[in-house]
Amino acid sequence: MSVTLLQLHAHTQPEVPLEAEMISPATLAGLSESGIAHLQVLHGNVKAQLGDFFKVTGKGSLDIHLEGNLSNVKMIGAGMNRGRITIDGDVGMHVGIGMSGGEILIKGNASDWVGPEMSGGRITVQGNAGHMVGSAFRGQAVGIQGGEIFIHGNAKNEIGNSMRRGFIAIGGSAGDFAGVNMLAGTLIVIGALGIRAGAGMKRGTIASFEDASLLPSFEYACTYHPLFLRFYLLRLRANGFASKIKDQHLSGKYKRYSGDGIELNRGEMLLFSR
Amino acid sequence: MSSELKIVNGRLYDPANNVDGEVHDLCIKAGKIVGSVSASATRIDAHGMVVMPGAVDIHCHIAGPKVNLARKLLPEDHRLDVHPKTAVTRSGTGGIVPSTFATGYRYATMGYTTAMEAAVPPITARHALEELDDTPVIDKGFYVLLGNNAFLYKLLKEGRKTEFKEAIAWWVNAVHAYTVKLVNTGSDELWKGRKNANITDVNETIDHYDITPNHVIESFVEAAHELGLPHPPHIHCNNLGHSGNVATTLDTMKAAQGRRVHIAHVQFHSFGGQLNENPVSGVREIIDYINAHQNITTDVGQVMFGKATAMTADAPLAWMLRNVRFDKWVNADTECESGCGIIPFSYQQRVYTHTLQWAMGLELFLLSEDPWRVLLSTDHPNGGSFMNYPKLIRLLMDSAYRREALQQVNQKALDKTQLRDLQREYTLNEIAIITRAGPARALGLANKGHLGIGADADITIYTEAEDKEQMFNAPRYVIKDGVMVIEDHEFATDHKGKLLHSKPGYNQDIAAQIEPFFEDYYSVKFNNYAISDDYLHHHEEIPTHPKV
Amino acid sequence: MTETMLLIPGRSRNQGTSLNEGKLKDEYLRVTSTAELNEKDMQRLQLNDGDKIQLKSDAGRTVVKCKAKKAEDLPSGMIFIPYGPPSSQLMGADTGASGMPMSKHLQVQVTKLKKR
Amino acid sequence: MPAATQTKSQENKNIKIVKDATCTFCGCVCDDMELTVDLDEHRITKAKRACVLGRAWFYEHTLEDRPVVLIDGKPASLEEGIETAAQILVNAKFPITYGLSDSPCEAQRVAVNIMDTVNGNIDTTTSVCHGPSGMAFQGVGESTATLGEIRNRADLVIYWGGNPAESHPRHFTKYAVTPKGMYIPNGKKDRTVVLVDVRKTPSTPVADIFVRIKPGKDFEVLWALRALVKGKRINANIEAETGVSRELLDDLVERMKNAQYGVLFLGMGLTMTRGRHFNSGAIYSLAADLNEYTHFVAKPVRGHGNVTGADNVVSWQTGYPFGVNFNRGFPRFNPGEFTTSDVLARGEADAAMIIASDPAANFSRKAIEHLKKIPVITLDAKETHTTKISKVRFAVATYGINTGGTVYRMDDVPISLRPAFDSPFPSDQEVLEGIRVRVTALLTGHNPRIAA
Repeated sequence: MSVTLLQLHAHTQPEVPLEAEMISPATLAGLSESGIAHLQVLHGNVKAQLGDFFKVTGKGSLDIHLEGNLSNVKMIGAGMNRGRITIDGDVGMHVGIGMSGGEILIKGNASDWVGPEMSGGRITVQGNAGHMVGSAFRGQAVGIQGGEIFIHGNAKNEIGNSMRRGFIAIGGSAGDFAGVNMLAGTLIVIGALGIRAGAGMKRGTIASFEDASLLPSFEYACTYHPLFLRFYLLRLRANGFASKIKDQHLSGKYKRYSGDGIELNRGEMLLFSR
Repeated sequence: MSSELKIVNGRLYDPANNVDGEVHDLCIKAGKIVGSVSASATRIDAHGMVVMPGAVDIHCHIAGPKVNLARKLLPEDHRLDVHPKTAVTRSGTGGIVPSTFATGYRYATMGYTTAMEAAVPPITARHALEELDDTPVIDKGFYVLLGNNAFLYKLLKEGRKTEFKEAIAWWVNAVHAYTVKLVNTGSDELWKGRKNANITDVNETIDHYDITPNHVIESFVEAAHELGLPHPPHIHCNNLGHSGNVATTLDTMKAAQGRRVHIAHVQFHSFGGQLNENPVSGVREIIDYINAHQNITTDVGQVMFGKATAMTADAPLAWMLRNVRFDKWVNADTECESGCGIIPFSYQQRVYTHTLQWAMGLELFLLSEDPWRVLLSTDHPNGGSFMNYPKLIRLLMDSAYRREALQQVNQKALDKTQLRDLQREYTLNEIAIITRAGPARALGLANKGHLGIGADADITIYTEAEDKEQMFNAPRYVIKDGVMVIEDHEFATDHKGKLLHSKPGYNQDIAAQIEPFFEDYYSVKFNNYAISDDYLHHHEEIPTHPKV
Repeated sequence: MTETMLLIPGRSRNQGTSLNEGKLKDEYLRVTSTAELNEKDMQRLQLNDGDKIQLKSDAGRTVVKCKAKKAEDLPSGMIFIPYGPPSSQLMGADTGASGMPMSKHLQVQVTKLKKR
Repeated sequence: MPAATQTKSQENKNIKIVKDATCTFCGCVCDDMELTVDLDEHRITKAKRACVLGRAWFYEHTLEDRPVVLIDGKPASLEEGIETAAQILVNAKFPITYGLSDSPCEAQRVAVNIMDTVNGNIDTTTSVCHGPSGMAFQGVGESTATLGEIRNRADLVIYWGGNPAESHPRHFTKYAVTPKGMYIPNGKKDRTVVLVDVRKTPSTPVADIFVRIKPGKDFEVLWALRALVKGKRINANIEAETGVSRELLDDLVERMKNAQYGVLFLGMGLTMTRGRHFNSGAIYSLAADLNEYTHFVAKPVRGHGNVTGADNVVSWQTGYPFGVNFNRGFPRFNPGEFTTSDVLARGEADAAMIIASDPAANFSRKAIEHLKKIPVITLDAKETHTTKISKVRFAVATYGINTGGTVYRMDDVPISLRPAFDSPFPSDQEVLEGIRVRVTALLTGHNPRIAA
């Protein structure tokens, strides 16, 4: 298996959304340069070829590098189970959908539905992300089942909707209903939480460095130093969040609220109090 | 393709005409089976293949308001099972509650050419008719829910038997139904009117009406008999799923007093044991009674492991399940006529009750002495999808396969059944009976379920294979109304089947007695209630045989 | 003078009836470009019935006439306007992955416009 | 049964009386209209039992003198219109269809067929009406009932975030508040009516209890009610936060638990505000919770005459209620991705067929700006902001007045329409069927629209 870099450089903007779920190391592995350029993509409702939109350099590789504005390209890294995708620019919806391993690095902003149905691996977004980061699709009782999603900027509504396992971190602020219907797992929002965080959560942890107004069914328990949180924060420090995580956050005290009282009440909301 | 077809060299299974695997040619002209065709007829060489009438599903839930609520409820399930369009067929979604197009096409790809929707409230029957018109290939009809009807109860309370019969006939005509359906008789009033209560005994009095479910059932059986409906009252007994409901089911069968009656998904009504304790199999008592009583037909309502969806006019049942399994739950009350409950479900081998139900269904099949009266169904999607039929057929035909399956399930539950001791294997002829000839006869469909002269040319041709699941999963050819819809396993054309309905005769004066009740208690005008013939589209009236 | 208020677009009887005459007819345009304010808010902003105000949100701006409502019916700081093209101008495009733009409870800056 | 009779008036005019006609203006779909039709003037002169909105609906839909088809503003034949529309749809890479809530189901079925054929995207006005309630339904389900059941049994009626007196004037009088029912012999006297809103409206007087909550606090109040129904503790600052006192909340909880048959009607004050589908979900969950104690149902008060039919048709044909995409040759559903407001605002759609709705007036500015850039086909009985910007404009007959068909009331009860008088304009079903036949012909053989 080759480990040389495969480069995809966007030379033509799609007129309508481009669905390119085959841009994933395992799928492209072993394919030649022209083989990759001839892969079928869906341009709106019309079959097209990857080469119509990307200049392909190199052959199938575990290390894929994409360049250009991909904000209208959907499902990059679908079902990815190993290797690495680096996106030098913005990316469209459903990046890393169904991902079980490997790593996706987005140097720009991501659209809605980052890592839906994810079970492993890591997605890092250095800019902002849209709605539904690591969330369940409508009707699904269970969201992501594992893996890590790190957003350095802000993320919008319903982060980690119904997540069962995994670790989601937001460097900036969160939209409404962060961790809604959470079943388990950890969500850390370094900036401000939006309204109605943790609504309907059964288990799991939502932590924030800023204070937040909580739903009437969340109840103050105590102020303490949650040891386990330190390990998650150290992990974030080691992954590009160093400037945002001060020592006081590692050693300080957090207000603990339990909720959602309407559900099992086994979830916890940790708000930094110093 | 010429409208004439000739199928040669195939081994025919046509139990209604005592043809059991003999090689005969079959001639088809203008949608019917005929004695001979011209030399120009298209020939199908069925050498080494099994030829059967198209299969008939006597009890499933495929169209109408409750089915559509379940469709809306399950986007996550549709997402996992898409149904792409082809050059000749429409797209859709599958899963446990498929879209209308997917439903019709998927029945066809298993060799089914007729299916009956088993429960539609009259006030929303227009909806069912519209969906059935969008359900391709198969012929179809529906049973109208009248067993909790407020006006009919009023007539029974007042002892007006004649008007009761006339009103039933009026309703069947007004909505273009096939026959009448009774579900958990008497329960609606308690469910809606007494804070979600339920009927527990067919001899208890129904609130406000001074009548018992038993009396209601008797009266329907008698009225349907006199009206000569092609299929008798189709009854979902009380106490479904409750330990010890065997007694209720026997009472219900006895209420028929020897007259024709169909007991729906009887597996769900064959529970022994004590109420509120773990159930045990009560199949022996039930099947002995059915074997001994020619007036009774039944479909098994086999449970298959995997996804299911409880979808029923029995609202208290869905509520009971909701408290077992806290999932999204739907309840839908229909004024003066019905209730409805929906809850996604899944049957698992490790769960005692689930295995018990699976085993009870197989017991019913294997202890049945008359395949003509104990028919194949999963009560789709309640016991599992109709897509499980081929697997179920293999379980019945292949005892070695069945023994393997027995290893995978909850043994404590198996201990409460006789299934381990049952070695019987169904023959192809018996399968043809429980999936074709039997349901057609029980439904009074003279032109279906057989391959005799004059029969509808609804025909399935299978490549014979050891693995019966594989065989019944993929017919080589499916012919509907003489049209080759599936050729070499692929759709050759789209096709629209017929609506099957009955029109029992009645005295028109009854309408004048029903109308005032509508003005008082219905939210639609009486004048806008009966459904015009425009909704029949391509249809066939199945004759009634009134007793007078 | 400018104040931030909460705009609630909704249905009204006249909006419904004029809709039937035609959405390009004067009556519909008049109805959908008349906003109701709490009478005390109007006094504070020195507004009289029929005066023009500009409403500005993050998404856009529009000019409508205003009309006084009794304080007990419409709380201070709230504006009601029948649905229509003017209210749509103030509506953001983000649907929060729901398909539904935020169509009610819009933060708007209210500015009185000079008569002429 | 003969529902129409023709007579002569004193002025010797040809008058037709249509009994039990149906009003399709709003989701109440009242089917007890008695219409007097002036056959010479081609207009309805009297609509007995119609509300103020219904009267406007019947009186204002007259026959306007307009060309049946305009292409680029110039009159054209129906055939030319259909051909141009079909060409636009088959040549688009992301064609969308939107609207449909003021068309009968027969037309809606053809519209879905067309989008299936061209691998387009279909959405209805549901997405900007009770679409969020549909999403909530997919999450938690719903305990619900037909309006007649509520008339016959409901002794506790709660309206939340709606103003039926102005949006659905007969909802109170025909279905849920004043009418006598089987177990409600004295009508309103036997019911307790609660209204929850952020402001007083013409609906407020009907309420025995008016609950005014702070704007944007519906979810918090509903969550508090759910907690109290379940016997859980809630924050002491609930009144400060929501404007609703603990005493009032406790009183409501008692009334709900002790009702014989309760109903929660939800309006767009919940679906159109922050929280959207979670607001509707909170109502559905509250109603479900209450079934532990009594019988309780919930029901969205739907807006357009056949928006409920659109939900049903799109669901049975595709498995999803709205926002359905066929780009891949099978239906996909994802609100926010395939809903019209989004595909327009993001500039994704490259052609649009708009049926009986007016996005150019009702959508966000960004969405409208994009709509102006792409070829638009409209089918509408009236001139709208959208017909003004369309490349192909079909003037169609009005359903329920000129044409028949099936509509679904807000409670999923289907009703057949009784047209009052003929129209020279084609029905939207006829136009759509023409387009369907053409796109099918254009795509047959070389079929680039069946994706992998």
